[in-house]
Amino acid sequence: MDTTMDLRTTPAQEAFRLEARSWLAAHTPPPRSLPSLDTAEGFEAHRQWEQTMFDDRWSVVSWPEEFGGRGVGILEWLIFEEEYWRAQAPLRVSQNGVFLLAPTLFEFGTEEQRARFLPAMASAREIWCQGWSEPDAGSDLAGIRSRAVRSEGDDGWLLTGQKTWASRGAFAEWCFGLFRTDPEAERHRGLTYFLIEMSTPGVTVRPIPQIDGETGFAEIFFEDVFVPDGQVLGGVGRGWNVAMATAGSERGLSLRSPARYTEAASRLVDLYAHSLQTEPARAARSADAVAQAWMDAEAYRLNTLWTATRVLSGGSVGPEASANKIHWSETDLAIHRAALALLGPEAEFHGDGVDAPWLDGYLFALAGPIYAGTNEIQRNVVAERMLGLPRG
Amino acid sequence: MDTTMDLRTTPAQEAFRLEARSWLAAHTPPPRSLPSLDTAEGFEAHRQWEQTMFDDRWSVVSWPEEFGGRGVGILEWLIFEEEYWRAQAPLRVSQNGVFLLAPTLFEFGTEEQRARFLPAMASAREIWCQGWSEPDAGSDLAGIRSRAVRSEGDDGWLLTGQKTWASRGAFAEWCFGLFRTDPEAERHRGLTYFLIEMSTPGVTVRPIPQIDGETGFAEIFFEDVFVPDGQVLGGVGRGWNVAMATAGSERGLSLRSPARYTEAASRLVDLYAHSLQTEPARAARSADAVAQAWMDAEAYRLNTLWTATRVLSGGSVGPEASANKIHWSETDLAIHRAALALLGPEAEFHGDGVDAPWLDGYLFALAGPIYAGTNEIQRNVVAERMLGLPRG
Amino acid sequence: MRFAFSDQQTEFRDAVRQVLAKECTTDHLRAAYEEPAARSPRWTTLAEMGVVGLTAPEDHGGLGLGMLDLVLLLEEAGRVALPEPLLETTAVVVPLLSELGGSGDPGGVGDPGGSGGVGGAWLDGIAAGDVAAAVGTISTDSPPIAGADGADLLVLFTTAEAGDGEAVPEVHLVDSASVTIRTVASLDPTRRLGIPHWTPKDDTRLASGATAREAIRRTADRAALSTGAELLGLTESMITMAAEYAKERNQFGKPIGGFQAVKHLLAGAQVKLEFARPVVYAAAWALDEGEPHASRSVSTAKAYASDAATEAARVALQVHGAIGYTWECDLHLFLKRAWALAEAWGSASEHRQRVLDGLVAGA
Amino acid sequence: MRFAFSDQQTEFRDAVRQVLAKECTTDHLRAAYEEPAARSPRWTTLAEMGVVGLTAPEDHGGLGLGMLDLVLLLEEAGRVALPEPLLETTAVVVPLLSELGGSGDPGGVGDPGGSGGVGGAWLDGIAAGDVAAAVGTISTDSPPIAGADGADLLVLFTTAEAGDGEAVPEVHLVDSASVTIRTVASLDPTRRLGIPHWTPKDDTRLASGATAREAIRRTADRAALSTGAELLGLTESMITMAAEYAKERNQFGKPIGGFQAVKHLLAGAQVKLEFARPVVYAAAWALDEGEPHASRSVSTAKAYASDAATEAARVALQVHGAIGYTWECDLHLFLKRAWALAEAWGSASEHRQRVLDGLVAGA
Repeated sequence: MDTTMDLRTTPAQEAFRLEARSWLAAHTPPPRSLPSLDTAEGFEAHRQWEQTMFDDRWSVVSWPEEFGGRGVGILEWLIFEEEYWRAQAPLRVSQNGVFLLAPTLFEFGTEEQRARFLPAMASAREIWCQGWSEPDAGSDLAGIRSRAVRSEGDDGWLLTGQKTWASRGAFAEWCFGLFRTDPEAERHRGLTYFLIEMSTPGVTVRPIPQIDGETGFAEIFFEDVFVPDGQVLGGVGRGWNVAMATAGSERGLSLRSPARYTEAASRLVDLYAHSLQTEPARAARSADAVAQAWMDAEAYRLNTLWTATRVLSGGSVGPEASANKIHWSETDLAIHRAALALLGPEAEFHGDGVDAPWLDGYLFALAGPIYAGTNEIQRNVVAERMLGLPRG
Repeated sequence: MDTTMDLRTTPAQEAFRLEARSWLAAHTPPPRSLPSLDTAEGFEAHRQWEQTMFDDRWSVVSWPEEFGGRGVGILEWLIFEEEYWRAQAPLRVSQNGVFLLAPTLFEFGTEEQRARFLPAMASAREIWCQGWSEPDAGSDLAGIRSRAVRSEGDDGWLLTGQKTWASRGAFAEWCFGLFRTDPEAERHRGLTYFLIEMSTPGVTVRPIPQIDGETGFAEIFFEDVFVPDGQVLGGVGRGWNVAMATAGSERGLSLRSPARYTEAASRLVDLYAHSLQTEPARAARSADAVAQAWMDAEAYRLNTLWTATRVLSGGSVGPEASANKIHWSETDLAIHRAALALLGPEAEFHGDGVDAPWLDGYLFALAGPIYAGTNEIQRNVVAERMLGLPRG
Repeated sequence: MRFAFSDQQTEFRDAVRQVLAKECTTDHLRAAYEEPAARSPRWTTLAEMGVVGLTAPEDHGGLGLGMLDLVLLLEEAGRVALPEPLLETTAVVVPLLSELGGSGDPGGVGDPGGSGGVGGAWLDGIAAGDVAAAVGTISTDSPPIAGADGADLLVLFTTAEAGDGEAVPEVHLVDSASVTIRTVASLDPTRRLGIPHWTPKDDTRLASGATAREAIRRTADRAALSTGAELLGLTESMITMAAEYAKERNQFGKPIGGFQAVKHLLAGAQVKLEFARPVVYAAAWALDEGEPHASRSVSTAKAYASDAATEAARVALQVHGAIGYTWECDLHLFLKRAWALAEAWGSASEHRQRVLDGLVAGA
Repeated sequence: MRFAFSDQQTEFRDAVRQVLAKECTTDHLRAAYEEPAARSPRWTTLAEMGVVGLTAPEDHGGLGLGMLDLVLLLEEAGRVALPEPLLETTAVVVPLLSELGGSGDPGGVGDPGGSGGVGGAWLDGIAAGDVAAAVGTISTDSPPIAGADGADLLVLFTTAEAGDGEAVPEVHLVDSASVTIRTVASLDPTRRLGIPHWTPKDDTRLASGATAREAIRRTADRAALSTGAELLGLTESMITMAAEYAKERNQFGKPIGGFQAVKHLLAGAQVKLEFARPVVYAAAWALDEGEPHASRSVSTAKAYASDAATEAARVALQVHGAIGYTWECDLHLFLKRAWALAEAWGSASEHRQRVLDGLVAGA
């Protein structure tokens, strides 16, 4: 009977939810009260918040207790996320590390690496940025040119090249990324996954102001940056496999949580209900789009539970990750477009007005179909790996 | 002052419109009263109707009088089309000849060819079908394999091969199409444009029933079909240029008339107004799509006038023809989709019900993005020739 | 929390898939186009497997299972565009008869709990494969009823006028032998549209008033959800056919499936299907469990499934090109069903409206 | 029937294009982001060319021309995302002042016909390039007025209460020196949004009642049409930037413009632009000619232009990828204006509703 479908949370899960909810109610700063993540001041304020979470073991609930987590499962993590977004808690300054690097460390890291890096990551003492893209290798990750040459005698490597679009790169302490260790090898062969301390001599950071004027990401220049062997993750020359295996299997831990979208969709419905009073004709014209956006978020939530159940039963996530990326990025846009349509002429207000979050959210959502592999690339993956179409 | 913009029709044009309207009012069979064009009986009934038109010089108004026309200009032709569609007159069984072949004959035909073919075409004594596509050369027209070999001594050619998707091919008297006269030449070189009588020995027709069960088009098999030199159009080996020049310049005569879409859009608005009474909630949900479809038709009308003015001033139509194809095919779909949405559960009725024309129209519209070069191909043309993007 | 089917459910699905792959080929479909019928040897096979009586109580020869057990089988029915009325009979009429048996509706004829009652006899017949049903509303402007032409049993919803002039909903159980059916042509002849010529009588009334209203509401939910499930299967079939064709068909010297435009059309349709599926399954669970937001789940499911099918139909036809536009190509058998079902039991936009109205009302 | 501009009109357009290519580069735009202003040396140049006073009567220093003459120049303004208020001043306020001069509205202050009148003096100032205007509605919940921050002249629409309690529309002409403006930040700082703190007075009233109502209606039409014209220019610029980028940027060993996905994105945007253009031009003609369906033409134009711009913005950003998301890349200067103008003076869906309502009413 335990194999029957059941979409209800268990009493234990509900207890966990209530514990999280009451902790968040007591500790979460007021919505949007922290300075922007993309300023030095805001970065530290967000770090402080994550340290507060860490102190009470809420920063990485799904990690083993030895690294600062609670050892809960993926479903509990999803519940925590629901509460986190419902509380309108701050954006996670640690997200690149916690959601992208950590699963890789769990799968490919040595025991020393885990002990060295995970607790510092969980407590936000060390914030990570990612060094994937290069100026001429955006969606074409296999086109990476930054290289690492052996520094014989020093038990390490000298890294040279340039990475770009590193979110939080302006302030992060550490960077993870791929470098070419075998210049002879073709494209995705000969790459190695490195962990690099940003304070190492030879690392230069140039912040890149983004469309809203804030400094969301940075270019990172490497010039003979020494990285010891202990900071190679998963073996020399295996970088592509390490990066892709994590992206693919996800281990459940780096699934993009639906709570962010269901929370925004719920605010969208509130905005619609409000507009029904103040601008009924405009609200009526937006009704279909509002409903669709809400449903898109709901579909994402259900698809995540569906996938999570599969992962918990030993299944893996393959090209579905690409379908997922397409869906969440389009959902995020659908939610924010519908909201801006409801706001009408007020959509352009930018600043401290009460509805500015929708515009900010829209600008952020616009990047969704671009980063983490453009949606064009993801559609290629879906067509080739789910439908077996030729590579063309 | 005659160079000022003026969207009003002239008094002379209005007089022409009224003459057409009153003739059509007196002669047009009741809407949908003729049997389907795609049956032997319907084909003859439609031919009869065109002969009636021809007798009073209404079948090819823009042609010179010597061939049965009235020698009016492109704007008058557009006015005639508005009246024709407003009268819900029958589909033109002669359309492949009149709208596609005739402009080519005017531009590339010899005097003998024009005298031989145009009057018979205008009077519908001879109906033409087209032989462009082949089973393995649909959108890839340059991939044509049907060939013509010189029949020395006979002053002619022997044609062998297979054409498909020939609308009205089951009943037509004549066929025009491209055949490969130089097997050594690459792709679009070495093609020749032939005019072929369907009763010639060696021609076999296999009707192809289409999605609605009717026989809209046919396969045509050629086995050593003799075609005399006098039935080569535009010179041996020049077939591609002849076919493309006509498709491109259009000479104004084969512009797809907007009247068909504006008339359907106007019926759509009527259907919407009716639905507002009978199914107000459903009508409200469809309002935006109805308005958009009406506007799409209106935009097509205006774009056609814009293009017609340019052509009248000596301008030509280049890759805009591809933009045009994309727009009208999507407009046709938008109109019919909106209508079916208004009909709701009644959309599937097929037969003698009063609203069956919408479903039939939808099925017909579905072919729009496919035939005459798929919209995918047209988008390539727009990107490459209007925006200068590389061929990829 | 566990969002997956049981092994038993997927095994039953696999068994049905296997049978239908043999007994409901496109040749069979073409035969059904020529002579549409409510029942067929295939229907008997499905009854013998327990599929037709799946939702009927065990003491009426059924398996006593619910929508969650049926939803995967409806998906299979959609995959092969099954022409028989599994949806109307097993997903809609059987649960309605089973439920109304206990309603104690005064003057009603249904007594499915006792084997002697009229409703009970119909249930026995359904589970045995001898009865195909159809369900719909009779009013001055209601559309024809899908499956009415050729059905053995009709469940008809009507409105009576009470003494105080108020409209009272009623559910009637009608032997098709006792009525004449005017047929209406559908683009898909296996839809067997018909308008029954019939006037309500006391001895056909199964329920009225609040009981009937609730039964009609639940019927609409079950029918919308089940239609969504069939659309999933149709969607997958259309995508698969188009992908297979795209691998074989060459243009410009290579398979058209290698062109990004074709890839992206199919990928877009596939993503919609991937996301429609869990939405439909969750709605089936919510209906069985009587969850408070079950109707909203159903509307989300139907809207998602309708849109996925409509998009897949558009894409599949575009990828096939002119071939897809011919009677010879099997694609149209699936397109027509998909177009009809996308509108049946509420269009996508109608269900979106229902979802939003419910959300705003806090329902 | 002739649907084309005169040689004079296209020559004037070419001259303006040449000037703006020099005087309104993206460097100029970035400077305007830092210090948004209603007037600039560029504004003076445009006034000297006759552009600013184009629609003003000749005896007020203008050229006495109409929307059809202006529409191509507004398109050029959009092409370079001109930060100065050509739309508000020349396309909207000047015609309104010119029209109301002859209205003989009792108690009004406008007398643009006579050079001594208040309205007339403003017209003189506008044509001379000394006055930049803004126009908008003042009510409890009206949005901030574009261009109000820094404008010299404000035309404000208000509603007064008549003796019988009925709402009476009024048009007021207000010297910005006499009011304080609260600024509101826009994503595009050159929009200079502001809310005037001001109460209607008798000596600012230019029109009231039916005259005002008609003036406000015509203003809304002119503003919507003109916004549509600017959007055409913005759309072309965004497409051009993206196409140029797609030719240069290499990924997977070739220019991304060679990938069908990128081609089709840009082709789709280009088709929308091609079809929006004649729609906008026809509406300009209809307004000038006072055609009975002029308002419907305007709504069609604005809806088409808004949608074309929104699509071009989406496509241009997607084609640019992360680069397009940076402050360094010029694209955002055009995106932000396009987003704002797509909603200004009626969104696409609002205008579609107006079109349909009019069609059904037989208007």
